[in-house]
Amino acid sequence: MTVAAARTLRDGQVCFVGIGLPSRAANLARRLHAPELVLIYESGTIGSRPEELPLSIGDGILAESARTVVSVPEIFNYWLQPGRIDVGFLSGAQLDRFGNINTTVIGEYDEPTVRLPGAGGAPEIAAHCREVVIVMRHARRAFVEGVDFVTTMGHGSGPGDRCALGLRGAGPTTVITDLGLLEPDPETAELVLTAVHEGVTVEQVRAETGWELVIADDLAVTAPPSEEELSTLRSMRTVGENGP
Amino acid sequence: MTVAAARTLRDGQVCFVGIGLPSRAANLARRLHAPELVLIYESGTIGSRPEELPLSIGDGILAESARTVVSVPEIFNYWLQPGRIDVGFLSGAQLDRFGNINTTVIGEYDEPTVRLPGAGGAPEIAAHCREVVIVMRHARRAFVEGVDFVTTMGHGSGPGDRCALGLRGAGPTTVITDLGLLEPDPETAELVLTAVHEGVTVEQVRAETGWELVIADDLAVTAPPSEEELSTLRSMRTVGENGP
Amino acid sequence: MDVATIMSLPEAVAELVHDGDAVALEGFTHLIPFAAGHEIIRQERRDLTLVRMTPDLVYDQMIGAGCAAKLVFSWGGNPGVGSLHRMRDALANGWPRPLEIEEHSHAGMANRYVAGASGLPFAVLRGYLGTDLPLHTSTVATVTCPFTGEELAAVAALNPDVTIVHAQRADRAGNVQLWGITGVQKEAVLAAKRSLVTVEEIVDELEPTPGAIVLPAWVIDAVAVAPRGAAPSYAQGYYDRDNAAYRAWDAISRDRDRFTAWLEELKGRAS
Amino acid sequence: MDVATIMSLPEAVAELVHDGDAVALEGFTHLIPFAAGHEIIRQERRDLTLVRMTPDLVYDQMIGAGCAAKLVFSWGGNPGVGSLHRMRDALANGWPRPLEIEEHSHAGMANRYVAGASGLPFAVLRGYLGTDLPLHTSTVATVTCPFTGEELAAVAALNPDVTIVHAQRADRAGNVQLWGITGVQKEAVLAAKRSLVTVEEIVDELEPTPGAIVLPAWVIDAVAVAPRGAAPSYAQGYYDRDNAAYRAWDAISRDRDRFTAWLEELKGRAS
Repeated sequence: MTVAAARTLRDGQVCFVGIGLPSRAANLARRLHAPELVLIYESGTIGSRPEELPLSIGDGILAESARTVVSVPEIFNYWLQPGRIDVGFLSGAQLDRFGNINTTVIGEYDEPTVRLPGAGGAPEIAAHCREVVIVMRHARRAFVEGVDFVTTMGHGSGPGDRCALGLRGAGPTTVITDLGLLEPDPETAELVLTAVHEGVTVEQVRAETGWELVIADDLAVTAPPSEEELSTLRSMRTVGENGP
Repeated sequence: MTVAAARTLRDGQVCFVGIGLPSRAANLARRLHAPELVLIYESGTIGSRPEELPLSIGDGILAESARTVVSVPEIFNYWLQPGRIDVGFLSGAQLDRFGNINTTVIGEYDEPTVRLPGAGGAPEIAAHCREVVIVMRHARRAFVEGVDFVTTMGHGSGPGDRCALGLRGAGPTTVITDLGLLEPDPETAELVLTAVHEGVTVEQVRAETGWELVIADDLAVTAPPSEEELSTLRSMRTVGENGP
Repeated sequence: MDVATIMSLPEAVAELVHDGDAVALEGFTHLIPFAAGHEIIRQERRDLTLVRMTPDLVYDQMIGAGCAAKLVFSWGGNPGVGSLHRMRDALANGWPRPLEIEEHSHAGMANRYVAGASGLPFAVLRGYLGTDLPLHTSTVATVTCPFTGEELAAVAALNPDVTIVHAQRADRAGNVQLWGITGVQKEAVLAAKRSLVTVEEIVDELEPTPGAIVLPAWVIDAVAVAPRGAAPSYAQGYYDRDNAAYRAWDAISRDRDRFTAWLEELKGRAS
Repeated sequence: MDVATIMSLPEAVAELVHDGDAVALEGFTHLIPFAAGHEIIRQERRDLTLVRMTPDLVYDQMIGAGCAAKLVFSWGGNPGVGSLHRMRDALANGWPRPLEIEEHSHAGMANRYVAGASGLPFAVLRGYLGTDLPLHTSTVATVTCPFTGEELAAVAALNPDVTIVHAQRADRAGNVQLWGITGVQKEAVLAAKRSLVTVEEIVDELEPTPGAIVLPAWVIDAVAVAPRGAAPSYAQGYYDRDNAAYRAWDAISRDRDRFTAWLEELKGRAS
C-alpha cells in the first residue's frame, strides 16, 4: 500500500502531507523516483527532507531539514489556500463512495460511539490542492456507504458538488488501500475499483467495502513492489520506533 | 521645536515614528530622558536604536539596531492596529483647527495646486495609537481653518467624532511647532495655544495661524532648551548630510 | 508600556491564570508548555476554557485533572500514537466532569488567532466548505466580498484571557526568542489579554538566530524559567521529543486509576 | 511545479513583462529593484499599471520614461528629500503622457497584497476611517462582522500580472533568500501571476541567516543576476544606500531636459 501510494507522486510535485501513512509514502517516493518532490507539512515546514520519518507533523527533523519554516497561519493562508499545492495526501477513519472523509466521530456528533481526533488541516487541504490522494487500510467499517460526519469533503453527494461550492481543486483522484486502487468515475464521481494488488480478488475487495462497489471494465493489477522499493521502504527508520 | 517634541515622550513608551521631524525628536528623547523608549517604524523595525539618524523610514541602520524586524503587513496588522502603541508621532503639510492632517493635495484632488506624497502609514497611526503627537513648522499656509483633504483624521469636525467612528485612540493630544504648543480643548476638541517658546509672542503665533486661535487662560512659556538638550541635538548625525 | 516581569512559574500561574479563564497553551508539536500546564494542575484551577489547535498530552492531563469546562480545538490526538483517552472519558462519561467542545479546522483556528492578534473581530478564509463542522459551532459564519459578491467563510476572533507559550530563551529585560517550528505562538500571545512565557534559560543577550522570532518584553506579562519546560515535547537546540513518553501516556491515560496515580505523583512534585 | 529559470535580466523582462501589464516592483526602502526597472525602461514597455506602496525614484524614472498609464500607491515621495517631480509632471501636465492614480494608505496596500497572496478577493482592516481617501478609490469598501455587527474597512485584493523584487542571493536551483527589512516582498511575489527576482549573486548553498525569508524556486518564474541591482537603494550585507544619488535625483527630475538626458544615457547603457 505504501509503495502503491508512493508511486502516485511524480517528481517535482509539491505535496501537502498529512501525518501517518501519507508521510511514509511521500518520503518513500522522495527516496525513489521523486527526489525533487517538495514536502509541505501543516506545522509550517516547506521542502522538508527528513532522513528519518517523523512521528508527528511537527518533529524537529522536519524543521531542520526544511528549505524554510513559516508560521502555521502562513502555511494555510499563503501556501495552501491560493491553490499552489499539487497534491494533498490524506488518510481517514471513514471514507464514503464519493470520497468524503470522516475523522471526527463514529455515530452521532453529540453522543458518538467513537470520538476521533477531528479535522486538523484536512478540510482545507482537500479543498485547495489540485488533487487529493487518500491512503487508507481497506476495511468494511471504514469504507462506508455514507460517512457519519463529513469532516473533509471529497465529491460531496456526486458530480458538480465541488464546482457548485466553488472548490477549485479536483478533489480525491486516487484512493490507495492495502487491497487496490479506487478512482472516481468521471461521470458519477463515485469511487470505482480500478486496480487490485497482486493476489487480491475482487471478492475480497467487495467484502471489505460497505457500498455496492463498481468494478472498472479494465481492472488492472498493480505491479508488485520491486526489490528497490521494498528495500528502500524497509530501510526507512522512524524517529523512535512506533512510526506513523 | 525638536527639543519640545522630544520632551512630550516619556521613558518606556512605545512610539510609532513617522519620518522627518518626528524621527529626529524621538531619537533625541531616547538619548536624553527616555532611554527605554521603544521606536517602531512602518518599515517593520521594532525597538530600533540607531546611532545615527535615518534618512528614510527603512534605512539599514534601523533594521540592524532593531530588537526584531517584521514584515510590513505584520507591523500594521499585529502591532499598530490592535492599539498596543502608546504614541504616534506625525507631521504634515496642512493641519486644521481640529487636528486633521493633509499630506495628499493642496487644492482639488483631481486638479491639485500641489501634489503631496499621500497617506503612507499616517491614517492608521492616528487611528490606533493611544495618542498622537504632531510636529510641524508653524506657518499660515499650513495651519488652516480646514484642510483641503483629510488624509489623516484628528478630531474630525469636533468632539465625539472619533468616538462615533469607533476610533479607539485619543487622537492628537499635542501639536508642537517652532512657536509653541497647541492642545485640543477638552470641551470643543479645537486646538488651543497652551504654550509659547521663550521670546515668542501670542501675536506672532496668531499671525501664522489660519483660524481664530484661542489662547489658553494659563498660557505657559516652555522652558528653554538646556545645555544637555542642545548639545545632544547638535551631536546627532544623520546618515548622509541632508537629514530628515 | 508594562514590560515582562521575571518570576517563578508558581508565582506567574497564581497571578495570571484565574478560575473560569479562557486559557491558550500553544506550541505546534514543538515547544509545548508542559511545565506551565502541570503548574495549573497543581494550583487546581477550575472551569477553564482550554484553547489549543492540537490538544496534546498536556490538555489530556489538564482535562483528566478536572481543570477544564470547555475545549476549543481543531485536532485532538496523541500524534503518531492514538487517542487522548482522558479527553474521550470526559466527553463520553463526564469524568471527572463534563466537557463542552467547540471544534474547528486548523485553518479556521489559525485565522481566529490572527484576527485576535490583529484587533479584528473576525477573519476571512476559504474554508469549511461542504463539511459538517459549521453545523456544530456558532463561531463559523459567512461574509460576502463587497467587490466580487463571492461568499467566504468567516471565523470569530480568539482573544484568550491568558496565553502561555514556551520559548528557548529570554534576556534579562524579558524579551523572548524562539525558533524552529514557531506555529501560532506569536499570534496566540498577541491575541491574549495576558501572557506568560516559560523559557529554557535567561541569557544576557539574545544572539540573532536563523528562523527566530522575538516577542518584545512589552507585549508579555511574565517570563518564568522552566528548564525542560516543554518535555516530553521538544525544544529545538535544547532537547529532543521524548517519543517513548508519548507512547507510554497511552497506557497511563487509558485507565482512570493509573491516571489518578500519575496525577497524585505530579501534584507531589514541586514545579 | 515549474521552478525558476535562471536567465539574464533582459531575457527575463522580455519574457515576463508585457505592455499593459499590472507590474509591482516592491522593496520597502530596502532592496528596491532598480536594475529591473531600468531594463523595463530600456525595453520601452508601455501602458503599464505600476503598483507599489512607495513609488520611489524607480517609479519616477519609469513614469518619466512613459512606461506607465496608471499608478497604484500609498506614499509617493523621495524619502528624506522631497517630491517625485516626474510623477508630479505626469499628473499635472500629462507629460510624457497622462497618469491615472489609485491611492491608498500603507495599511490598505499591505492588506491588499496579503489578500492577493492568500487567494482571497479582499482583506479586512480597521482603516480609512474619517479620511477622504475612500471618496476617490473604488477598491475601498466596508464589510460587516457577522458576529459583532461591527462595520470594518475592506480592500480589494492585489494580484499583479508580474511582481519583481530584488534579493541578496539565490541558489543554483532558483531558491531565493533575502533579509533585513523584507517589507511586503513575500506577499507581492505570492500574489502575482508571474514573478521575477533579481539577486546580488548566485551561491551554491543558502546559508541560514537571522531574519532571512526564503522564497522557494517553485513560486518564482525567473531569477536574474543583477549585482548592485538595488542601487541607489541598498542591499543589507552588500552595499549601503546612496543618499547622495537620492538627493541628486531631485535636481535631475525637476527639469524635463535634464531628465531626458539622463534617460538617453540610461538607454545607451547595457543592462
